[in-house]
Amino acid sequence: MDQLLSEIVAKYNYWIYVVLMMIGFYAMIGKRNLVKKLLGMNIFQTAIILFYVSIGGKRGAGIPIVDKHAVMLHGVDASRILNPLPHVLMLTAIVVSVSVTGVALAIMIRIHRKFGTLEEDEILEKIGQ
Amino acid sequence: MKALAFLATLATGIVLLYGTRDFAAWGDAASPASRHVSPVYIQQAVKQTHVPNIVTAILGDYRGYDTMFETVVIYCAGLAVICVLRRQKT
Amino acid sequence: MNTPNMHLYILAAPLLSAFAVNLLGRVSRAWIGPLILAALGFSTFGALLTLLRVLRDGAYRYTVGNWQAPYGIELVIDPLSALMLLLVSSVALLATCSALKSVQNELPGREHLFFTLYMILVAGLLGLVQTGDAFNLYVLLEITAITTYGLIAMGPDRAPLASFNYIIMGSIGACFYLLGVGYLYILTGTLNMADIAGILPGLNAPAAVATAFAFLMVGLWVKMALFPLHVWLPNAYSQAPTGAGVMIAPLMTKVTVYLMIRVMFSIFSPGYEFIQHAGVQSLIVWAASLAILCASSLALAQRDLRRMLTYILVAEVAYMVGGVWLANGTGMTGAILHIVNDAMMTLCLFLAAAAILYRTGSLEFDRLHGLYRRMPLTMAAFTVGALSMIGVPPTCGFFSKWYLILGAVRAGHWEFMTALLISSLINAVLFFRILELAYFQPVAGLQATTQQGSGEAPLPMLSPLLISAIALLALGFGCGPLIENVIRLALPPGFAP
Amino acid sequence: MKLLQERTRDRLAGEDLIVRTAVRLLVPFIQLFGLYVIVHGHYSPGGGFQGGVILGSSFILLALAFDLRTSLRFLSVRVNAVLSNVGVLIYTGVALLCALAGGLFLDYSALDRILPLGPVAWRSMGIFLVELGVGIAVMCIMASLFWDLGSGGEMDEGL
Repeated sequence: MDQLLSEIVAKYNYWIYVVLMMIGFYAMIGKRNLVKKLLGMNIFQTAIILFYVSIGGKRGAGIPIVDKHAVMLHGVDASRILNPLPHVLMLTAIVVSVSVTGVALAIMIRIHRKFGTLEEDEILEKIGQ
Repeated sequence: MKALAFLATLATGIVLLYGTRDFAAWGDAASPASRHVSPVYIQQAVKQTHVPNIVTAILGDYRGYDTMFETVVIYCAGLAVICVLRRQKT
Repeated sequence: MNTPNMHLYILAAPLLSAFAVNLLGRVSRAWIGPLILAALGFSTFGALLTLLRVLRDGAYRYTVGNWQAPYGIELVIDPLSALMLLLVSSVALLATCSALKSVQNELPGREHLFFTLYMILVAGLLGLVQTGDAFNLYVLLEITAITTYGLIAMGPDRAPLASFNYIIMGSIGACFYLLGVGYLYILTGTLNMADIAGILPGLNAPAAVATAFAFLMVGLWVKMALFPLHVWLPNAYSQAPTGAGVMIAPLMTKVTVYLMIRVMFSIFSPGYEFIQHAGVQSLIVWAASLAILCASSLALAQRDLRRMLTYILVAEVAYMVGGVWLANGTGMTGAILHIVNDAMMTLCLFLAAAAILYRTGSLEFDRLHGLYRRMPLTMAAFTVGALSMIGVPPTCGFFSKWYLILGAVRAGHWEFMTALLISSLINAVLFFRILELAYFQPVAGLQATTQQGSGEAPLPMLSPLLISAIALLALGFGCGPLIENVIRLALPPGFAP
Repeated sequence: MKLLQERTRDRLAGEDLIVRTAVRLLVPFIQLFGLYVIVHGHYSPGGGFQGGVILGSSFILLALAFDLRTSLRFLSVRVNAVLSNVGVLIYTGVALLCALAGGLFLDYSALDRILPLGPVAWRSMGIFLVELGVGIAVMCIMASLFWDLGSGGEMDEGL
């Protein structure tokens, strides 16, 4: 049991992000209201962004902006600067998340304009008629 | 239906947490992610591109192909919203 | 003309023509058609050159931005990706000729918006097919996804809801794929597929690698609509505007199956424990067999031609997934050949459906009476497509099904073989029912033809249809040399045909 | 959508004076800061996407404090559409130019053959050009996203 506890303490960030992801995932597939599905999608994508950014962390490391002349003269110690690659990837994932949310909102406006509701089962009833 | 969704979520969560068993602890400078490619980025980025901000150097140059498609994604979002919402004036 | 950048000019042509169409299309509609056909013609010609170059000089790797492999993004041009480049650009060219006409009919005044998204989708597919970087693959997956959401949402009344469900399922698939790449990045530290494949065998992290493999696979299965995860596809592809459906249906699922092959054999080598594991293989082949049977029987219950085609599409995806997971050379050859054949068959049938919808305004079965008299050429091409889907010898559908069945027999998966045979019989029932309606049913008295008047589909919709029907026959006859010098080279190591 | 617009219109009667004058003072400085973030992407945190969003938010602020028509007066729909195309074309154009100049795709040092600045200096210049293109594109698209979603596509009287 203590082995599991020590592991949770060492990697508690991954446990938190997995819980966040599952909240978002449940909302996406469990909820019937379209707005709640969209919010679930946002929670899921944000949790993945946090997950990636936490990969790059190094204890006691500075941000990846270095003094140009100092580095040109005598280089830089890589362990003092945190890993920049996940931050680049997550800039891309954030833009993707914004884009998909924008398109989903536009589609929801059009659904609301046509069916008057955003509850999935009411919409299916209206389509049924 | 909700029970099925809850079970699926639970299963996915357990598999994800089971997967984190082999990861390095958080903040560990010796983790594989901080040892393989990123040290070269940190040391070489300024010499090869004269850009102090290493994130911008990677974003614009090393992985510029990603960012090009990134701009196309945001462009598509703007266009899709126009397609879906605007009624044709003609 | 064979500059090293040719495969990126193939991608840049549709991308730049998309922006040009958006800028110039506002000014005058006449610009759109020629600009797009020129761009796609150039891409198809370039793809042919690239395939010939790869067959002559062998596969080569291209580093974008002149950075060496693990630091920059790397593109891999090998026989399989060159073949897919040619397939994507040629199918896109044929689909665009038909879409140009049908969009004028359905979305008047918004062609320039439609075709900008359309060409960015083609550019995204062309990029997807040649990328050798795991995260770049995610970005391109998102490009193809967001353009497809936009295109489907432009459809008539029920299309936005179908598109919204597609967004939710597509985002789940993309997020699972991203999680898989994240797990691999934590373990290996790089994003380059070949680099990860080099590091993975040396790792002693069985749990995390297995989780990454599971998430990559489930993510791609959701995106390709494998049976239990296919709920979004029938509505999305049948509600979409016909111009979009003609392009999305043949390409999106096939390229995702190609991506599954690329992930399985470029990131995880064929020797990876879960690919060799007999239990996992039989589980997935059983799932594929079940998927084929359920999807085909669901197709029987449909009363609308296009919805029936989408369910057959779901069954075809299960063919290919099962073929790959048979884990022997014959099954793999059958799967890759089926990617090419199925793209052509689906293109032919969807083009025919688009032509019929353009003329008669509806695809309900009871509106297809006596169609043969009014649209003889369209129905002839539809018959060729139907025969190919059933798997009748001269057409290409037979040969890929033949290899799949042979692979199933060799792998000892009898359930997959029986599923294939039963599904072929169900396809026969499905298509002969329609042919019987169209050929032998007398034209009912009240059958008022729509305002376009009776008669054949317009030339820009008919010519790609006939070309694709001829291509089905040509692929059937040319399937020997195609396998011999392209697919045999594309097989992963250790999969002797 | 119409009900929402009536409610916002009668709420405008009283306390909009403070908001409007504050916004009229703020917007130019927001745009200046947005431009600073784009241009200083090399030296400080920032770059094309972040700067573009700040610039886009200045137009959104105008649309919120005043009304959609004022925001459209500063950046009309036609200019917005053309500028978003120009932004993306700058990026793909630079990428293609590197390939046509004889180097590999997106290899900025290949541009050295056109205008000799030195390969490494060209890489830094290439990143700057690309960030500029991204900034312009993201600015226009953020503004157009808000206009469309806010007014439900009619572009008449947003929120």
